Amino acid sequence: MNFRGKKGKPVALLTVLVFVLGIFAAGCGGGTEESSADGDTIKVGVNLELSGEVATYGTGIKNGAELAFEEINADGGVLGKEIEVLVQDNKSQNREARNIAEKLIGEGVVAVIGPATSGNVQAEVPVLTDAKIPVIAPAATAPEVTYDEKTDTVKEYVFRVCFIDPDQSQVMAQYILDELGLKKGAMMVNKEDEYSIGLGNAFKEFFTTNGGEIVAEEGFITSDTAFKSQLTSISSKNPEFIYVPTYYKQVGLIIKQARELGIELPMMGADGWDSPKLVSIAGAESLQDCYFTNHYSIEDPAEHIQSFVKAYDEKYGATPDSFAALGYDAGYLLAEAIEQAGSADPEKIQEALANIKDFEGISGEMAIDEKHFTVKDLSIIKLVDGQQTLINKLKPER
Amino acid sequence: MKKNLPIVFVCVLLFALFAVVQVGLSSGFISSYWETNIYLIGINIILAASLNLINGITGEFSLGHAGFMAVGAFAGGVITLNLGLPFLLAIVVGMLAAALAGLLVGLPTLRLRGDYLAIATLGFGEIVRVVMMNIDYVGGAAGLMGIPAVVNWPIIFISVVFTILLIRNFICSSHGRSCLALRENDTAAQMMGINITYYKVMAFVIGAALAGLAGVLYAHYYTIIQPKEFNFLLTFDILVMVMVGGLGSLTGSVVGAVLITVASAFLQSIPELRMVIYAALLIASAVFRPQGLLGAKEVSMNLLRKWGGVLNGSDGSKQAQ
Amino acid sequence: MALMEVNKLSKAFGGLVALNNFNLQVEAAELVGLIGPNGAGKTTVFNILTGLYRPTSGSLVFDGHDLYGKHPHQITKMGMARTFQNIRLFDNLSVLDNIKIAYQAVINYGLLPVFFRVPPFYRVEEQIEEKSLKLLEIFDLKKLAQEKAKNLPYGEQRRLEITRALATNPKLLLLDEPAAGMNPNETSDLLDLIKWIKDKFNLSIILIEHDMSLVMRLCERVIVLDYGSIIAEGPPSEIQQNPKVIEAYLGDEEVASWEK
Amino acid sequence: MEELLQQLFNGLSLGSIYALIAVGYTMIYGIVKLINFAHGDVMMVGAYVALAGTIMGLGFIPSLVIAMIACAFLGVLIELVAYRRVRPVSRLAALTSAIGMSLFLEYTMMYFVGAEIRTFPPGVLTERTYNWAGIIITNKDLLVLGTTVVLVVFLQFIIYRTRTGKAMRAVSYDGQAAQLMGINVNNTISITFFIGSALAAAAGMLIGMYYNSINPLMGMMPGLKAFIAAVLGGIGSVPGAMLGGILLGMTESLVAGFGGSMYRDAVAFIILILVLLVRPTGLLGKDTQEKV
Repeated sequence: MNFRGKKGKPVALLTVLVFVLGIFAAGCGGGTEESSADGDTIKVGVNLELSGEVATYGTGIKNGAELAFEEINADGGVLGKEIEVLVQDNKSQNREARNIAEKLIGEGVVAVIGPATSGNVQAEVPVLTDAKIPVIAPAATAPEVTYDEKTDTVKEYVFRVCFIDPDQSQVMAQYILDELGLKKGAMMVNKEDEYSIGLGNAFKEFFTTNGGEIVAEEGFITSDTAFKSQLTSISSKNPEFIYVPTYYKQVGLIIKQARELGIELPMMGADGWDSPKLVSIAGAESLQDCYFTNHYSIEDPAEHIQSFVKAYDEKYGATPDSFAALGYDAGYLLAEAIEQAGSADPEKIQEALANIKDFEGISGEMAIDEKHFTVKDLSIIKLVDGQQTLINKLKPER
Repeated sequence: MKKNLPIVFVCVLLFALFAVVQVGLSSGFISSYWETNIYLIGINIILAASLNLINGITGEFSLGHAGFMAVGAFAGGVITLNLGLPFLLAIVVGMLAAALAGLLVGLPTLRLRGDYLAIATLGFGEIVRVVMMNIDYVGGAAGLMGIPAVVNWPIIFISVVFTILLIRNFICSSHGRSCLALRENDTAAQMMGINITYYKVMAFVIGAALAGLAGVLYAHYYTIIQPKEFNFLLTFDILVMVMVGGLGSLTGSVVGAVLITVASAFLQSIPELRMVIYAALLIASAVFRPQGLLGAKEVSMNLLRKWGGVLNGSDGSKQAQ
Repeated sequence: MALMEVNKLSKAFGGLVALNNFNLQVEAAELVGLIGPNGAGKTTVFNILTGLYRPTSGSLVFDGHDLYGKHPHQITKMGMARTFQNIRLFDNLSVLDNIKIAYQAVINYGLLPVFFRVPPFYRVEEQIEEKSLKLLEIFDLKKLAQEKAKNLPYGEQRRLEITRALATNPKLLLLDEPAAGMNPNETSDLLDLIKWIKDKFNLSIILIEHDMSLVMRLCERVIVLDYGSIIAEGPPSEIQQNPKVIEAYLGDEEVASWEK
Repeated sequence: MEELLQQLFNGLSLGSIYALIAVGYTMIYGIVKLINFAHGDVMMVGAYVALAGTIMGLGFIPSLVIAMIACAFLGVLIELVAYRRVRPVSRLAALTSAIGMSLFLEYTMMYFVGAEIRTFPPGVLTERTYNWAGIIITNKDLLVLGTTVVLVVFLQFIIYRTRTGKAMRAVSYDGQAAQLMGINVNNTISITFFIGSALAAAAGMLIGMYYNSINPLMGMMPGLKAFIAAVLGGIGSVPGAMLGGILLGMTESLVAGFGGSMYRDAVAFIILILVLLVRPTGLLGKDTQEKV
């Protein structure tokens, strides 16, 4: 190629040069890549959705994790060192999630907690795996976050606190078939959201192989607010319940609009339902005969759970949702792993995490299996007049 | 008459830039966080320059750039991930696919007047997103995951230089002048024997192909692509770069892309405010300088002389930030 | 055969008939004037001839080509050029680029040389530039070659527009009110210029003009339009005496003064 | 059959929401010839102002009035800041500015109130459901539809029966000529924005109550849909906007109800592109030829 200009015409290349040089210069200050393990504190990165689409999840986890580390530090820290928490916002974008991970590596963290959603965790994993820094995903329920089925490989550096989506679907399908005795279901899935799709697919599989039948399946996208068309269509197929595995923003609208259309069927869902907003959107009177699977229930009388709820309320003046509980558990899980490793070396922490067998968290007793899936109980919660009641705790079969 | 920069000088500067960054990266002097930002700057330069070719040079107004980028990203991802073929082929296919999309959008919508065209292309971008989401072969809503991470500094550097040379060569040719003519006055342009439909489509196709290139690079750097990322806000970001840099100025697009990407990195901790600032910038650049920061001016030797020693001073002044 | 032959041309916008049964023949190297009160349909004729409007009915043959359904750029390449009533230059481009763009209708290259800058590219570019500069020199605009077109004084903008039209190498030139906004001195310069280019470039010209003295001094034949129809046609001396023409113009003036 | 009818009614209620936004949109476009991209976001601001009103314990009507007044002034301010200077220069610069304004409103709101969904306090509007021979419709649907009809009549009256309306039509037809005839073009445009934005605020409150869920980005998609509705009905025509809105709503509802829920937005955009290509004047728009 020839770069022979004829006139005084653009030489934009030069500007590229000037500015990239500028960036380069600005970039020099950033990177001091040394692990903090040898310092006075242990640096832990927190990479969360504090703004954007799913800011509420990130905020819940942040509150939970900060509470946990505060308590841990107040008890004298881990291995005699204080834990220093670096919280960063990834704006609910997976590009940013990755950028943040790189930034945290540069800060010398020994482990990263977060992000909240499976997609954003997956965005940061390659970078952190390269740097051999373990990740604890508090709420990433997609199985592929830790285990790639296609290639049968485990993502060694990724761990999670929560159960996986198929567990939720399985437990709910089992409950519907065995306890409620319903056989004909309909589903409404957010086709833009892998969480919703994953749950929907797994549910359909468990439900149909165990004698149930899905008579109607409808989709929508995140920005939708009008669902009556889909609901009308579902209702014409006469199902006995509707499975709505999606987040409370849509669930609220869907249940409200269903009730407006006179559809009084039971509605089932998953942990994405857990938010006080659900009641304010749908209205308490609409939330009858609704069930969802969750990580824990604030109704649970167990002592450690009630003391957590109390401590959280004292610090933030609110009831902790599932995300807060998972964030809290992620904090303690990491501390436990560092304790067991006897060192804040990231690779030792990774080994310790892989061997966690009986960690007692707010969200239940958990073990981490060979695919880095978490084995734990699920809570089934029923809504009556918008009020949550814990009706069962079930262990999924795997 | 303005003098051109001596070619040797430019080549030396370019090589120096390349080498400095390369050494910085391999020695670990540039942290991986800033490495990402440098790559992002490269990708954004390609996006801004190609959008400027459509919006600034040819005077059409496209809001579908994220859509073209998505087509390139997914086509490229399919080549390397689903089919296991080489990256170079991914670039070729990604660009061709995006060019085809440009042709498909360009042909029917060209009858539309400026602001209608803008909305129609915005609609196109949304349609692309919805369609991608419903194609299981490209992963549906989850998108493609595990695309080989082959993009490195030399690839980004070559792509940026390639893009700028291509657009520059295009502008400084009879075809580029035809595009400028139809921006200035399409009736008169027709009277000069210019087939305006042909040139409008050409601008769309070239712009789209380059956006596709940016998409392929993006896909093979971040390794995960989801349809929902390629939404209107992405086009908006690119539009801000073009407008701040100056509609119609290639140099401006480069400057705009660099400024906005760097600003974005610094404003990371306050994302809402970042959007507020961008929006205010867009309004301000439209209201006070429809021609943008540099206007349609290009950086040439004369301008550089006026700036005097900018090159020498740049390191220090940037470090001060 | 006539260079331009128009038969029974009509154009209606919705219900409004802008042009009705318009006939026109232009011989090689002829200078025809097209006059008439405002809104008589003169510019509509130009817009149809150049392909900007499609006629409702009628036939157009130019230099042996049927013009019906042809795009403006195709018609330009057949050898027709025009200027506009309200000057339409490429305002933000240089004077030289304005001319270069016009030359591209005649000489050009494909797209590949653009990206790969092979020798033919430079050869053609140099050719275009050389010819453009020569033409600018002829019209005394060379010293302004690097100015933006919009920065030129009004008279020079008119001249540049005519120069640009000539650069497309036309056989027939359509001038739409070239003297509008000019003072008597400039008008008389323009008169000389039109005469000169007609001979120098061996052109046929159709001229729309309100300045009657210019029309009468310049044109060999004059066509008068009123309400979209031809009301008179002939040499200038006859037209001046034609009662219908006088009435059309007087009527127009009467209306004009009445409206004020 | 009953299902089809119910789907049509669902479409009618969705469509009247689009129509409600579209009437203000189309009025501004018709007179100012500017795509006020921020219209949907003015609606969002209206919803938040109304929410603030209801939280402070005001009733439905007082909150509505406050929201309308606040947004009317906001609209005038937006025109002054973002459009006045560029309007005469270039339509594209004006559109760019409008896009900027849209995002500015969205993210400024988000900066102050957060991204989280807000809901109206219960009891502002008592909800009722009517069942007519198996077809179910709520009083909210009727309220939205009724408001739209009232607004269409109101706007038609203003535009065709008042002095201000005459000035608006003159400005719409030819701004320069209107100026020469002694019409204050800038004032007329300010009035247009005043009225249009007040209507947007009303739409915002109604839609916020309809879904009982508002957030800073709630104006984005409905704004675009309203624009599509306005184009479909013939941009600039107020009855057209209503017709376009209802047709769009019904189409979407049928598409979503019969298996294509994923393609609902895509179909809307395809309708937009087709209308622009095949009949740019829309269903009720006037035919105009651009002068060369």
